[in-house]
Amino acid sequence: MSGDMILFFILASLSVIFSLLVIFPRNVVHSAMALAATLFFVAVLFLTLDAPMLAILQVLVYAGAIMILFLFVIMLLNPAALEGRRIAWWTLGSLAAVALLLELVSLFFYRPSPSGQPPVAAAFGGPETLAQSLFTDFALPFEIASVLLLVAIIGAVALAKREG
Amino acid sequence: MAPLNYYLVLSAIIFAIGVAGVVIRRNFIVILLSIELMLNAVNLTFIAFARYLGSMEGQVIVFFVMTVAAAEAVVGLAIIISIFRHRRSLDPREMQLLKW
Amino acid sequence: MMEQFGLLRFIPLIPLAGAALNILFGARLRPQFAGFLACGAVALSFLVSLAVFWLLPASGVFRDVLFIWIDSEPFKAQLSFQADALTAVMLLVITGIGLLIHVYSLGYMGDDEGMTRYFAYLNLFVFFMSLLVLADNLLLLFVGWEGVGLCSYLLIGFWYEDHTNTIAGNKAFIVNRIGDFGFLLGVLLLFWEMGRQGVWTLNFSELERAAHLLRPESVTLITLLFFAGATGKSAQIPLYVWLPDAMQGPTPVSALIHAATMVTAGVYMTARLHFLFSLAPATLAVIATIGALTAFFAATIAVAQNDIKRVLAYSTVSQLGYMFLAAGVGAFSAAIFHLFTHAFFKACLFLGSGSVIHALGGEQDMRKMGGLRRYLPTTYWTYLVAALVISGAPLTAGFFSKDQILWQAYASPNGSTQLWLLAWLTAGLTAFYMFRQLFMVFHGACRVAEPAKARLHESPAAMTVPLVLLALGSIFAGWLGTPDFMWGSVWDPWLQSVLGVQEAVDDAAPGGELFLMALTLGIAALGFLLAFLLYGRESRVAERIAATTIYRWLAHKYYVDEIYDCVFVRPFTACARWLAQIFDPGFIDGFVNGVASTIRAGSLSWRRIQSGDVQHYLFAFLAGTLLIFAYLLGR
Amino acid sequence: MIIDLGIIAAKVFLVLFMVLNLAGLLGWIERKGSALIQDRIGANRASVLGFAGLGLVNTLLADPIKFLTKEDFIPPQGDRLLHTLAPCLALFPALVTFAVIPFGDVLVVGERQINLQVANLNIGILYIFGMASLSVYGIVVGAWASNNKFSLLGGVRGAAQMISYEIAMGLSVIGVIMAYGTLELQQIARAQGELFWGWLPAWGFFLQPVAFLLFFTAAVAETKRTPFDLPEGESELVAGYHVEYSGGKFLMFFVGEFAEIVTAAGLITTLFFGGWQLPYLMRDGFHFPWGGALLLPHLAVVVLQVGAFTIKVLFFCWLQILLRWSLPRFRYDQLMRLGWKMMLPVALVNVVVTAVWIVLRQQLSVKP
Repeated sequence: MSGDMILFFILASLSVIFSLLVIFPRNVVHSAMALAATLFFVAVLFLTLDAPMLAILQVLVYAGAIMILFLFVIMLLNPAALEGRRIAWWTLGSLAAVALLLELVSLFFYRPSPSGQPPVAAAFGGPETLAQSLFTDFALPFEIASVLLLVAIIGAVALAKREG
Repeated sequence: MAPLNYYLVLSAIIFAIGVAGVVIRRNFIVILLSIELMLNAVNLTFIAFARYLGSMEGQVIVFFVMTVAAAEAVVGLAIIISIFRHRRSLDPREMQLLKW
Repeated sequence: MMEQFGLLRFIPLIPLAGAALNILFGARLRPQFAGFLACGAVALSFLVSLAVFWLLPASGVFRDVLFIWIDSEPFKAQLSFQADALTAVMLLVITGIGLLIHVYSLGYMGDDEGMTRYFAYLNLFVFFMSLLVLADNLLLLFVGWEGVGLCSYLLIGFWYEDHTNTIAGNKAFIVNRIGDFGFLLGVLLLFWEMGRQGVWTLNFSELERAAHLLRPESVTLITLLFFAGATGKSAQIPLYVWLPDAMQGPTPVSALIHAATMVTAGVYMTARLHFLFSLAPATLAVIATIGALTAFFAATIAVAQNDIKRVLAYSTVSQLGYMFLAAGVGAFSAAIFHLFTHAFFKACLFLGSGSVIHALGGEQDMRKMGGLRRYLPTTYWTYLVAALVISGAPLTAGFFSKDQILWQAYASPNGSTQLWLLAWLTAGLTAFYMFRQLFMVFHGACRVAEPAKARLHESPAAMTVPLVLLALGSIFAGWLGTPDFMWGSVWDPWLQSVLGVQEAVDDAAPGGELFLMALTLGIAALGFLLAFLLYGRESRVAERIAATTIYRWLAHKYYVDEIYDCVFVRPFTACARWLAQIFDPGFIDGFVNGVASTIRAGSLSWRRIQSGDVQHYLFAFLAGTLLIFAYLLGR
Repeated sequence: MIIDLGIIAAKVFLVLFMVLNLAGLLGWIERKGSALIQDRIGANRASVLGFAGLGLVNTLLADPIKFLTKEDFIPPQGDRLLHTLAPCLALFPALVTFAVIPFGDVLVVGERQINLQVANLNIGILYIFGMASLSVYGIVVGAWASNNKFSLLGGVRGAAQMISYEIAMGLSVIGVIMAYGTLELQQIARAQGELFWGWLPAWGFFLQPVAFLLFFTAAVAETKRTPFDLPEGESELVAGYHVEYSGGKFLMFFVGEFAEIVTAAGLITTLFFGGWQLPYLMRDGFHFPWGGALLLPHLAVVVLQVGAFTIKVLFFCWLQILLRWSLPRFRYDQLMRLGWKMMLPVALVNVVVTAVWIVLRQQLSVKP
């Protein structure tokens, strides 16, 4: 087993463990922290897939901004009451999720998977190549995305503002 | 190098965990967190395919998914705040006005 | 020979900017300033038009492409302007006469509250009208065509507090819609027929090149539809009824829109598309007949009207009939020539009547006027000149242009004696009703009521100067197109590049034309004499005539409005009422409500499934996804 | 292979050693500096074996002993796990950020070229921002885990403040990135060795003065020090987010803050003041604009470079301490207004102006 594979398995098992830690704890802050950790490990996985720019963006945007926003809101609301857990509902939901997982996996193995990665240019996944795509072929979606963010800002302010 | 399917299976696992979280947890914030989890699983798939196809499109899509996720989180949290202000609760079962 | 000429766009755009400024900021400007702004815009436009006229080479075309408007292969329409000889003439009329009337309006509307609105509309009209004549394709022309209709509607109903004005505006708009519908159908049919020949275009020059490809019967249908549009806009039988009512608007508007420019759009369009009309002899015959009939018919009505502006309105209809008669016999150049001269003298007449109305504080009934020449000398003299011109006094513009039409009606290959006869009789009637009006208004005893009489005054210089200029123009404009036995015409060669060479009038010596001229002069003189005898001095004959049945018929305009009301309007409203009060609530609502209540009954039991818990929905969604995946995998 | 690993380990060790020691040193400098400014004597009580004369050495020894021997207190209702995790989360980003800051040009030893930088990432600046954005966790988590309303308020304040100023900071750096056309810090440092008009060093400060002011302000705000110390704000929140911390964990917060100061100073130096560049010092020695040259051996050049970098960093550390003891604290609404309504627009304008300048320069093809 090569070093790459070992690295992959370590990262994969860490991400799965922390993903599970997102949905199980009763404490919302623990969930959020677990998600932040998952995001961080997924970012490292991005690095192994030659996507350094997106790995950094993942840390910067997801872990650094979105998750902080979550924590911020959790602290602001400080929800006290803990939810009840009905066994039947949990079992049903978990079974459905497992079924989904099995179906997805069998879908992936429906056809043989390509083994090994094709060689890519050194700059693949770097800021230049990403920017090249974004500002040429995807210029319009890029602009629309900026409008979307603006709309989200205004929407959030309008929603969260106290009346009167 | 790990084969493509490994990454796909990993993202399927994370996605399924996210789905389970959305369905079983009775807490808006955790539901939102689980949605982020699902989005991330999909991002991982995109990036893996981008790597194996040697094309930047997958990464570009992930960029846009991040944008959308940011917008979604912001608006979702704003909705949660305003709901919490009215109901003092984060339980989705308390919000059942839209029925019948 | 096409030449790019970037100034062209400024002719419509400057008035548009003026209108926009007045609409947007008018409320904050002093009303006087709004007027000056509008005048300045049109003056600039006029200067540009002069430049275009001056620089335009003999048989050249100026083009100015702004941008591609519609790009849908294989069809492409540009927002582009073109100016050839015909357009140049029209531009001069629109901006030149328009400028004079703008200036006149400064005096006429000086104390009106809605001045900024008025000038904004007026500028907007100049914009649309110049767009209409500058358009290089039918679509753009149609934009202008509808735009001027809109401005006409806005200005007829300008004093909207008075309900009759808005009714008149509506009438103009609706009647025009009928014609426009025909016009639009014509455009579509032309587009389709051309497309079937593989030429997807509405551009004039390209159409002209491809016109010979069309089948004869489709050309006839297309041109008839176009002419239907022209009858609406240019007030021909059967759609002329809106024009007399349009006199509800301010008088300068009547002069500009409903006499000099907009109503001539139909004539312009006919001339612009002459290459199509020339291919359809049947349509030409229809046009000539309708033109002659309209000319005569409207003139007879004008004889018995007592409203000073209505006389002029019917006169306008009658003169437009002349123009269509000319177009109908293939003498497009003569039609445009009459359009040109008519713009001068009819504008002059309208503005003169406006001056009278202004002096009398809004009175329009000629029976309450009389003897005004002492109080309004300038108005009187210009009015007299214009009346002489329209009646065809020798060596004036009306004389030349009308005789050209009469001569063509008689002698051109498409003409006939009957057409000439109608036109000839109309010439007599024209002289009669014009001088009847002149005598009733300016001569005889003063019948003005006392309080108004004390305030009688000549109008301010802003109004009289345009009057004088227009009167001078009325006299001299005609010298551009004298018959061959004088110094000939500079007009026809000028338009030749656009309208083609006039077909030579065969088997006619100059003597024939001279003879016809004499006949026309004769009947005009007869009309004048009759008017003098009946109205020019104290006499009781007029009252006795007024009591006759035929006079009553004429005064009521042959009851055409009432007939239209009975035949079209009433059945239509009855039908609409039935639909609204019986069919819609009973049948349609019954059906819709029935469907709704059936579904409602069915859904009462099923709606419990909607628990309101978003996670139940999510679970259902997940289950569905699982099933679909399972199906896909199992396949 | 082994040697390469060894060199990397040596660089990591060197940087960590320098940063941590400088952080500790700054603790003493701060006390002495504040005493200087407030006209008093300051930290002079620590004595080793009754000998109090060597203030610096004594304090450096005494401080850790004091901290490490104190009780490590966790509030009873607090979250044990997160309470312990928080200081690590606070210290970690401050330490790893320095990895991409170059402290010298290439050192040539025999055949081997050693880049004087721990990791030469081609997205160096973004890496710094990514790590810096993680430093919020320490505050937020620590504040929440303490189960104390003062610390929670401090944490909320801190999170909002850091996110707000991160935006202005990022936008201000975009101007620099555009000016130099790279995200690599080593390249940025190298580009600053050029000269304008033959005599003025092409430092970022001269190219992007507005960006420097914005970046410096934002950096001070990021370190949460006066005048931006609202999250701590002794007079309002006792000690803010670390009010429930003591002993070694507090020390980690403390050192983390000073490490952030050092990192900020390093970044400012690298982005705006030439990094390891010394004016007119080329690879083979000094070349003065007024003619004349002073050729130096390679090792001397490298030493000069590292020395220049160190002195610049120390200067900016000192400047931040000076600021802290000179300025009064903002009010929270003023802080937010400054961040969102002043710095953000100015930074945006700076980006646009820089873009216009670059386009103009390309059009006119004039250097620079």
